[in-house]
Amino acid sequence: MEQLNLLVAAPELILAIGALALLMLGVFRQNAAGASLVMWLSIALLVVAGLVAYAADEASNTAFGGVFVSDGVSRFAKIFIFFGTAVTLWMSRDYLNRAKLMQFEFPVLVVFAALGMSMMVSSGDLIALYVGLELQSLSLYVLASFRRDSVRSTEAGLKYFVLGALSSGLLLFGSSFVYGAAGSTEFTVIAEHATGDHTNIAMVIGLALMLAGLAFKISAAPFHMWTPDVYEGAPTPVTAFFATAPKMAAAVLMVRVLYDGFGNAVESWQMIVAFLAAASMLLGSIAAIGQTDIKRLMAYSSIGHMGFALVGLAAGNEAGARGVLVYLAVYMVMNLGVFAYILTMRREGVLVTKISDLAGLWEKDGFAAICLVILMFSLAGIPPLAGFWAKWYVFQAAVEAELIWLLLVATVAAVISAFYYLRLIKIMVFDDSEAEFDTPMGREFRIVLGLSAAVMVLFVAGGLGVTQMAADAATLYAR
Amino acid sequence: MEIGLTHYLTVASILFVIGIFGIFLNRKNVIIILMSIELMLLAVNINFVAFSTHLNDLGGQVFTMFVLTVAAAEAAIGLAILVCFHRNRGTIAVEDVAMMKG
Amino acid sequence: MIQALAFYMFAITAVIAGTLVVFARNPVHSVLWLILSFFATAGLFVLMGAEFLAMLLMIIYVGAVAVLFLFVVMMLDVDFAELRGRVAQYLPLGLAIGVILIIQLSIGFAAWSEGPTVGPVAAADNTTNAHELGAVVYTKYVYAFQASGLILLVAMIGAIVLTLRTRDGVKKQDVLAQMYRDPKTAVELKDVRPGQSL
Amino acid sequence: MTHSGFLLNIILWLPAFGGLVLLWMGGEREAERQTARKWSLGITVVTFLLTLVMFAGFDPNNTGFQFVTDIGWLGGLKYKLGVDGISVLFVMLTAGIMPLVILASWDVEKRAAEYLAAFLILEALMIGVFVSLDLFLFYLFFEAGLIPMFIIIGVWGGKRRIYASFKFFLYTLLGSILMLIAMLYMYWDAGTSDIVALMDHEFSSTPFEVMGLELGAGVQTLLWFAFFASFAVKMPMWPVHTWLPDAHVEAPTAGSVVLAAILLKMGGYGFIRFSLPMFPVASDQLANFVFFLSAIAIVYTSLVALVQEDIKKLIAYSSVAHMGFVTMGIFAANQQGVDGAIYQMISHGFISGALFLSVGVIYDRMHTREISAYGGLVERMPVYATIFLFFTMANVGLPGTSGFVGEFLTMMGAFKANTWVAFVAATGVILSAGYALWLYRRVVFGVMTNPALETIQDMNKREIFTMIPLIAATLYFGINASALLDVFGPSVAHLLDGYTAAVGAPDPILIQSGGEGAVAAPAKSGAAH
Amino acid sequence: MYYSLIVLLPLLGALIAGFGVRWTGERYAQIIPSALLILCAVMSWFGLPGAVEWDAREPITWFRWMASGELDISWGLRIDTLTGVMLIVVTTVSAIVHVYSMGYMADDPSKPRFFAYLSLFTFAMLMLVTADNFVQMFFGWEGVGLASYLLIGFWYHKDTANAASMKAFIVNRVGDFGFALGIFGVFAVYGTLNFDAVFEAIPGSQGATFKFLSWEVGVLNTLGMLLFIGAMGKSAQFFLHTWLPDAMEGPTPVSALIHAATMVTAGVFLVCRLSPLYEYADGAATFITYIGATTAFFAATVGLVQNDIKRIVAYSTCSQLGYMFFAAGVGAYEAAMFHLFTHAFFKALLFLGCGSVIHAMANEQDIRKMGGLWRMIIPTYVLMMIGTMALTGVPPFAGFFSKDMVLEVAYAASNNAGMYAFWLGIVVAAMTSFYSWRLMFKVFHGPRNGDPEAYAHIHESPPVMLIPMGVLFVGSILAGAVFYNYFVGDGAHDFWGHSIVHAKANYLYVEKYDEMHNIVHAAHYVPLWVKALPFFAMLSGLLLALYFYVWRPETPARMRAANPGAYQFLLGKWYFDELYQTIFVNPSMLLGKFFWKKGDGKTIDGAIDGLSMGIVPMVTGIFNRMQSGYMFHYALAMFVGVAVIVTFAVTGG
Repeated sequence: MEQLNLLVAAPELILAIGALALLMLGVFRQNAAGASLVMWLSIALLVVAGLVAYAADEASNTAFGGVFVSDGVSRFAKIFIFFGTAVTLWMSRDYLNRAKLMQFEFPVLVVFAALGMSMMVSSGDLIALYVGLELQSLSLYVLASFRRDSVRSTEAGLKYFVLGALSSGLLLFGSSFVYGAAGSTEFTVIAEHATGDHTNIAMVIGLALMLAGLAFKISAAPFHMWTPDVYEGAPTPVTAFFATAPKMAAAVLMVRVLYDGFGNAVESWQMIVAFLAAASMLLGSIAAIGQTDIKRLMAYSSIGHMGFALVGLAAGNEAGARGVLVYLAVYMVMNLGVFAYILTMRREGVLVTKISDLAGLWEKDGFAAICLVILMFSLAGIPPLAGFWAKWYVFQAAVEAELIWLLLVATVAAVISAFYYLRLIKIMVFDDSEAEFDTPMGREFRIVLGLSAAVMVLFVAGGLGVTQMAADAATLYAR
Repeated sequence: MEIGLTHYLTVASILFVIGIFGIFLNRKNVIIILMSIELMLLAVNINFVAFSTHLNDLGGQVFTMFVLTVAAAEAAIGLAILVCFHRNRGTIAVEDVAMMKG
Repeated sequence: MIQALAFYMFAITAVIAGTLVVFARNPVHSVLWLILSFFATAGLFVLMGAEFLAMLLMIIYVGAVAVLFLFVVMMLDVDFAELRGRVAQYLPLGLAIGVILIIQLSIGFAAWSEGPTVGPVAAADNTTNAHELGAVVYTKYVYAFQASGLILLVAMIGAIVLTLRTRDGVKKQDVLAQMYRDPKTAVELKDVRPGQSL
Repeated sequence: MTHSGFLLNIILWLPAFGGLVLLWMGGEREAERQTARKWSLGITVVTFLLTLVMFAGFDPNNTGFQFVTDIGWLGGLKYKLGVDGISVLFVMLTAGIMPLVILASWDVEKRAAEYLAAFLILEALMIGVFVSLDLFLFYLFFEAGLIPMFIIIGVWGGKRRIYASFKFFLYTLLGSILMLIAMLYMYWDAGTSDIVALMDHEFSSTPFEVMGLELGAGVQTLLWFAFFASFAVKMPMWPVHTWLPDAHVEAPTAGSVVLAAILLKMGGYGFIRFSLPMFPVASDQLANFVFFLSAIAIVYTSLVALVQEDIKKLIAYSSVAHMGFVTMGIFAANQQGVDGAIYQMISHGFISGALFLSVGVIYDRMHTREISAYGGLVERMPVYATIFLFFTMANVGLPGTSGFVGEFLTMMGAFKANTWVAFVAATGVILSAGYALWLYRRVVFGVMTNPALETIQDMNKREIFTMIPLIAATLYFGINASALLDVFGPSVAHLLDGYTAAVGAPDPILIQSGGEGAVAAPAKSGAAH
Repeated sequence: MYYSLIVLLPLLGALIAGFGVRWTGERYAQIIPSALLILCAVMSWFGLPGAVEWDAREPITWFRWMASGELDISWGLRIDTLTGVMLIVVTTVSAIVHVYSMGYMADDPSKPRFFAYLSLFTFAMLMLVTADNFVQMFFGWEGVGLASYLLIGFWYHKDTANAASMKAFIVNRVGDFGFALGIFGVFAVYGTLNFDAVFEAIPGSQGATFKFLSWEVGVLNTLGMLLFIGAMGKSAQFFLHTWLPDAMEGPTPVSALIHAATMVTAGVFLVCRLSPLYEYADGAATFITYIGATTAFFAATVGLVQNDIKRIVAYSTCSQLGYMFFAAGVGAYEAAMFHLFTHAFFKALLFLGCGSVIHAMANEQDIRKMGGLWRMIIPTYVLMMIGTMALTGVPPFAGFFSKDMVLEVAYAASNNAGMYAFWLGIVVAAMTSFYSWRLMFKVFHGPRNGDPEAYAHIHESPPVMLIPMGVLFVGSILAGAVFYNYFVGDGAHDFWGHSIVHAKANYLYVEKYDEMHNIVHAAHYVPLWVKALPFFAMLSGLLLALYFYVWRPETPARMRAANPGAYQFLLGKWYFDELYQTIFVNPSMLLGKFFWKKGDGKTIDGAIDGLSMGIVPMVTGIFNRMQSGYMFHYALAMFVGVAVIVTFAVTGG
């Protein structure tokens, strides 16, 4: 019997126990003040978990008999997941208070979701993968429909749930094939069976079905269809949450499955991932053009960006893993910044999400406008901003894998997507102003927006340690 | 005639595809979709158990157990959301779950 | 032979019931077909020697999940007469995809065509299937086991947060408040002039 | 970092610092605007003075890079800066044009601080392009320049500014990303992104087929085309030039000046820095392709310029034609051709900049760029007429102005490489006289028909002062071209030595028919001064 | 230093007149450049012996202009006889025109500008004639083009003047196109552009070929032709002559300076300067001969019927340039230079005389509105008479010597081209005489046809105009007789030194080379009738003119009525302008419009806009419609995706 090695799973344990404690606290202090307290404590809990994750060993460690893996990759993902989640929670306070949704369940569910994500990125076994994924997904379903009086919110939740459950079904069906072919659910065993020369066809089909399920989670085309609707319908802080931490978790989960489980059979899945990447990039960039709602736009933007991240994954090499990690990290920071602003687009107390509402922002709030412009250029991947470097890393991986056609698709997609980011800039900076937004932005939004823009700019100076951390993590997959 | 692994896998596949049909051929109401998902999970379970027996490994059965558990939780959440939606919208017809599009 | 007969009976039942789940006109019927499908599958589990899982399927699925479905179907009181599907429109595409998937999956089956026959797991030590499962669930799979506990907890929180209604503005009877009312607080006199509202 | 490398860093980052400070200062009051103007003028002038200091310490006979900074950077890349004879002049051109640009923006009222800040940041980015010695550092500056320019056109531009700015941005972006992919490949193939090291790296030129197309120089061909996509758009070359007229027409005067004087030069600089030394075999094979496009560009855009009704558009088209000479000269790949191309770029910097400034002068007064709205300006604006005439003549390449030297040398070089292209280019010289004089005649000469022109004022002191350095430079470098040629000549010779080593010496021009006393054709390029 | 000063002083004058008005005042802005030019002229005359002596031993180098690879060009002067002669022609005529202009332009508001242009022109012309290399020559070449552009368009409010100035510049550029290509060719072949080095290498490349455009062609002939195209443009030879008549839109002194004496002769100078090339480029030389002769004939025919006093003289100039060219073409560079030299004096005199007439007639230029003027402006009449006699070749005036020489060498060439040139030359001599006398008779004799009002105010020009004309008057009388010996006589060989090269290889007279040394020498041995014929041709022209315009003044009208087609053809200048308009200008404009609207607009932008504003939004629309909001569509999409990726998996990607 292997050791449990509980210390390896310290962040998860802290989160799990903390969440239960918070749940109790919330139940016994069931009013807005209590909820607010739970909120702050949840943020603190996530920060603590993040710090613990940061302090974790970079080397590979396993717990629970190999089911749970902690290494550089999971550490990298966890840091971003926990801190990102904390920031989203921090930013959602304002919204929840105004919408009278300040209930203690919200932060608790978010913490559970974060826990699920961290379990995903640490999974070393299909079962662990599945339970982690479901813990995250179920929390997210509820969060999506958290504004239960709203048709849109519940519709978003319903769509997300139905399609999510469907994707889980695909993932499971695929898992069953993989299990059947490999004889085990552990990635290490699967990796032994999935080798380039004699990969079982059933295993490949299973992998394809699993990829379909995973693609849904990171909203890669054509499994992306839920994304715009859910982003639009879900309460805005939840959308902000969707756009950040879960993307990181799902992408790293894909790294886990594809690299840990099928790292020796790259050629059997490279084409699939490349297809997903190409489809996502093109769809994300083209379909976004017609959008008038900024949340929907961000949904398509995230589809496109996941496509770019998948370009790195498709490379299937060490540089690819590094690229995906850097990409997701940068993407998360960018999105936090953008949503920090979207969360303040409030007119007469009501959150507005029309793109045209941004018109003339430069006249009204120069700081926000400059920050947003930086973020938009970064999203478009214009150097020297971080968004460019993110692309640089994944493209580098693809070049090494000689996926030139995919890079050409990426080129076209990058240009088309630049168009709608430019359109946002145009509306903010070139167009004349319309009615003012309410009261100045809250402090937290200003800080997040400013920091995120600053990161975009300063990234060029050595990658702010992120690139190094990702590179160290990816040495795991050095060949 | 010996009943082998493939037989079970075939049944599972058919059930899985029926589940799929149930999801996108169904216009009646969302509950049917939820049930179709249950059918798919059922197919998955058959697969796992069949493989488990075939491989003489308990892992598959354990997996099935967790799938059953999670499916139950999923059903609960799904139905809760559905009820919520019904309260707001007054209908659960699949074609009415389309406020947001484009 | 009996095993084969039983297999085909359960399998055909499961498939037919599954089909009817999807195509039944009345959702209540659908739920009932679903239950039948579960039963048949449980039979298949038993044939494969997974008695404990078969039992779980009965208890959890039939006993809890299906009933929950039934409950919701009835609660929502869907007027199913109005819900007519235009199935035919997408039938060809749906069938095509179904056929493609089946073909592709059966290509996958080919991997096991010459595998050994199915037999119950770990029958050697005279332990039961339930015992064996219990032995690993609390050891090797304790992590997943705990996690699934959390999942159930989340499901519980979710169900409560979504459906428990304690909203203001809903009139509920408060007996104490009724008892402690007096005319002074209950009645307010106002001088209403003609032609003017309050 | 050496002491001298430090100087280059200062030159590079000082304008950016100035721009950021300006952004931070902001301000919409007149006094604040005045401060912003003086501040930015000060920054640009100091930058220019620093480039002079750098130039004083520059040794033209050293063909290597000087003032080098070389430190590590993210992703295994390098933060490596340095100048050689070719780039030092572009840096000086940039730094020299910018104070004039600031002067030309003196009357901008709308968000003056941000406007000037955009130009300062743009200056840093443009200098960065010319001093980068790392592939991706170059790309970074090359691409980042789009941002301020996009905003300058979009915010301070004319009526169709949105269309123009988008077209400018997206056109350029598409080409650049292809180049980025090629750069990534080079980085992977060579294992370094150091431009100096890459120049010595031989990229495979073994031919292979892609989808039935034979690539004569294999990988080099692909890389060459990827770089070409970027630089050709930037130049711009026919047929990807159509963003330029729109961008020029809509950009504010100062924006047009920067665009014409400096931004366009990045493409040519890129060809010289990358295409020739790194992909010599492909360059050699595709030279005729470039000649073909250049020849079309020269004639086609000259003809188009002939019928323009908008002054700025006409000058923009003439820029395209002049850049045709540059590409032609570069791919002639001999000393005269490349020297001429560089010279043409620098001189075009003065001349087209001045022409756009000239248009700005009358646009500020009349708020129209329609040629038909003008006529007879010489009556009221004699000084303007003189200056405009001077630059019109410089634009048509009159000997004695710097415009001549570049055109002449490029055609001379091209003649050695391919007589057809020189022939067609020479017809472009006729056409350039046609459109330039036709413009001048309609705007400055003739009878004043537009009553609004009756009260038009001649150039004021500031405007004249803006022009004087350009006139001086155009004239001085027109009669003393050696002042520049001697700076970059050795570097070009060095570059061409490498090129010749890779592709072999060109065929001799002269075919002797065996007559007695026949002299051998003189030695070909490579013989430095 | 001495010669450098000659070249640079006009530039100083131009700068003073152009930019120094503020300090000098308008009056001194005229006087200073004029004084400088007079100084230059005096220096040039005194510098001639030095130049002959110097004989291009070594160039005067100022400073380096450009160096690129083997190309090494410096600013500097090449001093030899050819240069010395040109210096005299240029500075003398220029000085005279400067002085003359002080009177002629007295009423013009922008005199300083005019003087600046004049001096600038002189500077450019001097740079041209003193150039030591092709590039500096090209500098002067284009510089005079610029000055000509500025001076023709001096009255910018006149639309015709603007058009004429543009035309002059552009047609000259067409010539420069050839010239430039020739220079490139020279450089490509010889690797240098310095005259000495090129001249040295030329004999070695006889028979050599190179690839030009798509053909393999002889080096020397091709280069010779290309360079000659430049000369054709500048010297208004056939095909590229159209700008010269229009250039008469400029002030008359300009016509005298630029379009008679100096700039237009630059082409002749070029051919002479490149004698080492043309001596070996027989094909090119033949071409020059034919073009020159044809031009002479063409211009003379058109000159017969023109009515604008200046245009008649302009066509005459064109025609005389043809003489010079065919002389050079047959290898008699000395003769060409001689005619150039004499022509400068009498043609400038004629132009200035015309200017004086125009001045007197208050800017009237149509000879049909003149007549009977001689009594009213006797000095002008006398000057014009001498000029005409010199032009038509009345002995012993200047033109007599040079024109006879030109015709003699053509005959002496004794080949087809030479004969063609000779006989056409004789005919042209007659026609020249006819139209020159026609002009004289119509302007100064006969009835007063013009506006009586104008006649009332006729006045003789002031001395400041007449005195300079007097200098030319002397030149017109003496230049031929005095310099005959040096230019084409026995002293020619010593006089020209190495500045003109004769080579045995020139097939035109190779058989006679040993005995004759060169064609100019040979020309002294032509039959007597050849020497006499030009005189009789002149006489016949004179008599015919007398008959037409003095004795039977109604004859011209009758002739006109009898041959309307021919008359219109001549009056319409053989319709070259219309032809060029149709085949060059209009198609350029149409093509420009086509490229702009259809090429850039429809095709390139159309494709891009179509893609970005048509196809992309269409696809966007499709995607957005697919995002129907229906879950079953979403699920369907997922299953399509599953089918696709499983297919990838099964087929192995």
